[in-house]
Amino acid sequence: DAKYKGNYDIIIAGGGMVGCTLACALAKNSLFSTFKILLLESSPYKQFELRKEYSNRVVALSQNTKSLMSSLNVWKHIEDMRLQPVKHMQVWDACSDALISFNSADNYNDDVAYIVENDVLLHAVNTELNNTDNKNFNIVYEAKIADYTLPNSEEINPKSLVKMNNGDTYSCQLLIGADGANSAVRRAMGVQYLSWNYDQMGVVATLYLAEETDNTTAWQRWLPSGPIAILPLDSQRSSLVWSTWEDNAKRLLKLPEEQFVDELNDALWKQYPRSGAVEGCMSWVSGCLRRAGLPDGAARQLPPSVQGVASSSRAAFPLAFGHSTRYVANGVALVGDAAHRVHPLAGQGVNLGFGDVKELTELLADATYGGFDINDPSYLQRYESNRQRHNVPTQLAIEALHRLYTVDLPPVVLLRSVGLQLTNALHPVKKLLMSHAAT
Amino acid sequence: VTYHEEMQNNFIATNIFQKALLTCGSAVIALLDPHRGDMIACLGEVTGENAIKYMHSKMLQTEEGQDILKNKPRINSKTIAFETLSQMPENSLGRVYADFMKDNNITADSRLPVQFIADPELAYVMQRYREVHDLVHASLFMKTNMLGEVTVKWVEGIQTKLPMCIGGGIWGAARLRPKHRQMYLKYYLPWAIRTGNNAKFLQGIYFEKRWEQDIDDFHKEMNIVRLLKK
Amino acid sequence: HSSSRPYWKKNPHLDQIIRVDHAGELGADRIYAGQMAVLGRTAEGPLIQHMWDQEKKHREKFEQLINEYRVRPTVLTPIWNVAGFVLGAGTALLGKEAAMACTVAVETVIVDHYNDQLRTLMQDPNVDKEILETITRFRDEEQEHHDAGLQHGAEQAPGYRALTELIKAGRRAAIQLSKKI
Amino acid sequence: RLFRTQHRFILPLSSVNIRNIQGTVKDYNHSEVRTDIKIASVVTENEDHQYEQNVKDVILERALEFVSQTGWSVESLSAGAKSAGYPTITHGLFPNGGGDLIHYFNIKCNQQLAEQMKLWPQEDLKGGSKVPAKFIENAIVTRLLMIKPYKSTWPKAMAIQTLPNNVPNGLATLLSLVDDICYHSGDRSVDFNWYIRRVGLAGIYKAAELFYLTDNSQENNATRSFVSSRIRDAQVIQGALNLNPVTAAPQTLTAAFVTAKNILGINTLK
Amino acid sequence: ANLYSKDENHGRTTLDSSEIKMFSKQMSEWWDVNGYLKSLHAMNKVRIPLIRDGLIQTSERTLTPLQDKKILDVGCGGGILAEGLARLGANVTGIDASEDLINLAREHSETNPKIINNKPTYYHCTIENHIKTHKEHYDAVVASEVIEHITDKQLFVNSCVAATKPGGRLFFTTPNKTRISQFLTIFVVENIIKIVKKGTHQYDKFITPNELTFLLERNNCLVESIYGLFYNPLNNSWHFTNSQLLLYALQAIKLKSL
Amino acid sequence: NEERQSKNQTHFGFQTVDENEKTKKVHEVFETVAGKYDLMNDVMSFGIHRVWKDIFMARLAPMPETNLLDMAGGTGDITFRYIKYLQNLRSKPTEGARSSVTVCDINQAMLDVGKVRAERLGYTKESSGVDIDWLCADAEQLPVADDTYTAYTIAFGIRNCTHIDKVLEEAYRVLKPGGRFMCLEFSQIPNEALQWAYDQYSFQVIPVLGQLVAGQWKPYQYLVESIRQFPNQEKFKMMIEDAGFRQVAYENLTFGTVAIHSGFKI
Repeated sequence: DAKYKGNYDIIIAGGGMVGCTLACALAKNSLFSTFKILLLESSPYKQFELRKEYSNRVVALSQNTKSLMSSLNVWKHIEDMRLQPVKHMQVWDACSDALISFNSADNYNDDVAYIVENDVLLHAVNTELNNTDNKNFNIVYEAKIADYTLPNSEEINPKSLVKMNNGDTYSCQLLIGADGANSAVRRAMGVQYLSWNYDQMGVVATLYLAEETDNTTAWQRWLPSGPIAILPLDSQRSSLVWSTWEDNAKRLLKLPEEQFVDELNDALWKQYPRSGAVEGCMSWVSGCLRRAGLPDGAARQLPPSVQGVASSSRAAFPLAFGHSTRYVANGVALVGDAAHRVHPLAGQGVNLGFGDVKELTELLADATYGGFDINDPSYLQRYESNRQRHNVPTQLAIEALHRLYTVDLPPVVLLRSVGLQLTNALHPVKKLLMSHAAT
Repeated sequence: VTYHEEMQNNFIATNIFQKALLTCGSAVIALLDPHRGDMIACLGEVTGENAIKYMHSKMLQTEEGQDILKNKPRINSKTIAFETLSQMPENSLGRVYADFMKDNNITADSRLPVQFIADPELAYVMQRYREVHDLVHASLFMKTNMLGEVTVKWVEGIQTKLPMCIGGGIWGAARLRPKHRQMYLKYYLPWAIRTGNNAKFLQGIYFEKRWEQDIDDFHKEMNIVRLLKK
Repeated sequence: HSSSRPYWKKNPHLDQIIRVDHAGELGADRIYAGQMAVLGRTAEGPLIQHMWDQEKKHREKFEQLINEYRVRPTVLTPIWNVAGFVLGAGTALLGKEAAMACTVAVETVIVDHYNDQLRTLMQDPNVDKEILETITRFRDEEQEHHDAGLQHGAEQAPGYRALTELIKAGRRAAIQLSKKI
Repeated sequence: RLFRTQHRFILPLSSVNIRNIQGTVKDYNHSEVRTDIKIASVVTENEDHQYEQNVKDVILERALEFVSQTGWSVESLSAGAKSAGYPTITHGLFPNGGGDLIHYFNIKCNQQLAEQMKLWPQEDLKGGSKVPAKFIENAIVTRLLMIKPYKSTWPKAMAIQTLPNNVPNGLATLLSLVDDICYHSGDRSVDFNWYIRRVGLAGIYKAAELFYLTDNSQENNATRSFVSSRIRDAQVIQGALNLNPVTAAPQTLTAAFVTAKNILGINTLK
Repeated sequence: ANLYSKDENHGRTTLDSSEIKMFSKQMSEWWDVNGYLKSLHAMNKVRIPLIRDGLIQTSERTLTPLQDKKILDVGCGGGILAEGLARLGANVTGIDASEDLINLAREHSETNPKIINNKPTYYHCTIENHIKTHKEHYDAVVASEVIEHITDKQLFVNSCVAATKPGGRLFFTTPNKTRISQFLTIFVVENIIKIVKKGTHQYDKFITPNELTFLLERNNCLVESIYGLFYNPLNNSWHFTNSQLLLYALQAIKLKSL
Repeated sequence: NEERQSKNQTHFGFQTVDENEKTKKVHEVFETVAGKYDLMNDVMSFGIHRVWKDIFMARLAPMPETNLLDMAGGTGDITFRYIKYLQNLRSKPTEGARSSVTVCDINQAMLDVGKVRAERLGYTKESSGVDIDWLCADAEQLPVADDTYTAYTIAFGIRNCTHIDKVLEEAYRVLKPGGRFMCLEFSQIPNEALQWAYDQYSFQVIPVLGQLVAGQWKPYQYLVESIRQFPNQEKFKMMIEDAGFRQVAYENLTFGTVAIHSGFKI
């Protein structure tokens, strides 16, 4: 009938960073040049122009994501606009001053991470998307999706149907859900989504530093109420990501700017009450490390002090844990936040998503190059296994860190501080951590 | 009341374990405290099983012995008329016995009943041995002091083979005072051994029938030579 | 009636009955969850789902009874949770028939157990009628499950006899344990 | 001698009970157990038991008055029996001596607390915290204040309670106290939480009891603050485990099972 | 012309009449991906990439990498492998001794939409007859899961090599002749998890990698590589392993004639 | 043993004798045994009977103003412990709160032994602060008014009484309300293996010991047999309850060789 808008090989629901990047990866791959691919984006198309002040939503991209982006030569566009490399990262515990620092020197001096604003990244990917010469690829903006009808698990060549609010329906061999944490595709799949919220919110804002420095260090301090992170934007400005209890976050939003700034500096500098036992233990451990000739975490840089906050750049978003037990179903796959959601304390959320994109594109390419259907079950299963093998441990680790750092009872503080000291001292362990985070 | 009923009345059944326990217990107590006559009696009964059978067979050999076993006469204050005995002629057996009882002021009753022997015949033999023991003392003119007791034990031990008698003989000798021991070794022991071997089986003598017999005649008949101290 | 009877005056008889039945229903609920996890989307899915919903109602009823009579629940709840799930999923992995055999075995034990309880409850003249009626109704529903299991080829399961005996023994042990602690 | 009237000498309660002993003439050397009159005697059994219990309670109640002079001991019991009209030897009714007196005192206080708690309003759990802190705090402090009259002798009483023959009674009264508080504070948990909450509460109560003995601030608000801070600690710990494993068990179990299958690579699309 | 004449090979034939009858019986379920031969279908996931990478060594990927490559699938059965290779653009010829299977293959290739313009050609004949007309004709000869059903292995290998162009490649996949493979591929697979019909494989007809290498080297071929193969029944997937104890895939190249 | 049902026969050890003959026999037994009583007690129980009696008194835990009737207490074992216990009590007896003890036994010989011993140990009225008097009477008919005593103890005596239930009723009669009845007696060992060992010891060894120590085999034979004849703990408890006592409880000592039964007249 008229509403049927034709059959596509791949439909990507959700045009966020991950959705667009996946679309770009597929469109640019010569193998898929003959495949009809459709990207459905709910928000309207808007012309992007780079404004002087920074947006408060930023993301920390890992080396791996950089290599993915450069393979899609999206990285060039980002570099044309703006990004800030992070050469040094310092994480320390407010309750005990135990510290761990990552610097590019230990990692074949590639940068530890890159701070990029979400809009910049999105725009870069879109520019790359729009000037592909692939005629079979098109995007529909303001696509309000009504519902999905997915094939049952027995069908041999499954077909999914996507129905829009305005009645248009599309069908496709492979439907990819990149539509964020409460993904409609995931609900249609009917898989079990294990999730609980952290009663915490992430307060974000753009900050003006007191003095101009070559701002390439990311700071993160564990407060009893949650971690506060200062990510460098440029020589005078940094971006704030402060995860704290819900009521505290709401209070911070409503504070007048000076009080907010004082509170901010307070969070970075205030000495929290220290328990004698923990101190004693820590100094003993650092003594041993010194004797063993290992870095004992004493050398530390002082965090910047904040002078002001960009007006109206303060916002907060709820934090939650989410894990979809199945990433795939017959003819359907989930990528990015639709499949997993983590606490921002390690800045890993979006990197996991880009890892999904990389894996999925590779596997789809293998399937096609091997002459198999795009929705071949064995390749989808392999995608799910490989990604869960990487994502689930990362999620559990981040969850454990979160729980460890919300309890300020002395024994727990002692445990995590000594742990931090030891990981900081043992170089191989630190490298392992960085490499795992980078993939 | 016949011996059987009396015997049954006193009889206490004991199994081997109890017999063993009794033997050791009574032996120990008898050694520690010789005045415990019941212990000595008990030891005798419990250990003397075969010896009593031997005595029983010896008594059966003589006609007089058979009479004793048949009538089962008892020697106690009721069956022995002490007065009649003491009026007996000077040298008669009865008179000797009566004088012996008077000198050591013992009565015929102080003998304990036999408790641990099941077979009534053998129980009587044991009972008879106990009751006759004083008569043997009297007839052999042996006093009831340790020396006399040991000597009679030797005579009886040789004749009846009762382990208790032999034990008593050995143990008693060890406790003799030096003076007595010296006489014992020189005269009494050899005499006892000689008498024990030569004399007739004393247990088989029906004393009750011989009260009137002259003592010397009795000795001759029984081939007993009286021990005269030099 | 919210009973505020001091802890040790309660009728230990009733106390044990509610505790062991709650443990039993919890175990059954987890077994079906395990079976659903494996055979959820197969032909048997709806049947298992139906049986599972009934078990859920049973469990809620006993939880309500626990609160009403202030009974101490068995300390082994976490263990029955895991054991039930593993048993359900384990047998389901062995195949549809094995899952049905497991259901049959479990239900026979529960039905016998309920019958025993009904017998003992009948003797006690002043027993609570509501509990008597609940247990009888549950016993009938469990009997249904048992028959349903049989119809769906429980007997064809590989090593049916051994499997059912093993599960029965396990269940009885569980019942004894939950009675005490 | 078939019918015997059971004499009641001090009549704490009015009913005179005829305890009829049926059954054939007692032949004491036969060992048959009296099964025939089991059911019938169950009823009389309870009355009997009740009567004896009343007598004991009267003596115990009287004995409490003497605790201040002679402590939780046999002497107090004996004096109590005497004041209740029984000879001094009747303290023998209580094999554990002082232990039984303490046990009686605990039961009495627990019952009083239960009565009071019924009247307290249910605390509505606003905000995230799932633990009705205020209610529990009041309950513990009220219960501790009941010890006030015997505060001087209470350390000795606690020592007596640790004797092996008194431990079961002590545990029973502690568990019933904690069970009452949890029940009336609205806890309706039916799984392992039941144990976690009660054990936690028991810990807090015992700690508070020891603290109370040393606290002599006027109307003991030091104890009150001690109790509230301990409850807050419990909340923090529970907060950290906010998804405490027990309630989420069914959910996490299935999820873990499926995720494990995926990671092991034996996942199928079915 | 009747390609089916026996006498030239003086009575020797790779035809095994009992095997033929058995295969045709399975014809109906042959193409059910999740049905009876799901393990064979799943094998495509490993053997097609193996053949593809064996034949072309380019990094640049296209949809039809095997464009205008002539491939012979010996013992193609219902054409599972043949159609898979055809999808990659190869000019596939499938031969099988069972006429029913060949008809089934022809019939199925009509229905498969993905190879409409590149349907494989099927002949009902044995390899030794086929080389009469197609001597040194093919860039690649594939004998997947075939040789363990053949009695006269030497003739079979000679014929296969004969059909290959010099410089062309030969691919073999077959169970290894070890006790473990006997236990697993015959006993477990056929009796316990019952995914292969009873009697499909006989242990004495299995061939070890060394024997196969020896046969090939006798025919002027060089064995380039041997990979172990492992089948995971739980999720019906094949994997390359370095232990060749169960099944193995062998790739050889026909040397240019001297 | 059915023939016991004829004219009221009773058991005397394993022999069955006429009732009145039993009392004569018991009398006779005690006469012979009295002399060697303590020595034999020690030998038979390796001295443990002293511990049993100490525990017995500790359980009674008499307080001042207690007047005790020590039944079958001829040799005074219990009475002397009672007096010692009262003397050790910290609290001085307030004026007018004097305790008393009446030693009662059916056997005058035992009483005499007790009196002699009392003098020797210095337990007289004046020195010990406890009024002591001696009474020779049968436990089944006590020449005593109702409600006179606050405590009634009987140690190793009730076994030799012909009508145990009569003794219990008498005890109930003479006790004041709230008064306590306590009995220390040989009993059955619940555990089979121990019971077998105890039997061997009792039947094989004790009579021999009797013979060796006291020169008497038969009385100790009787002693051991009467222990077996005595009802076990559970049955004896029921008998005490039937007599009207309440809160009746028993406690096994040395695995049940001996049991303490206690009951209250409330």
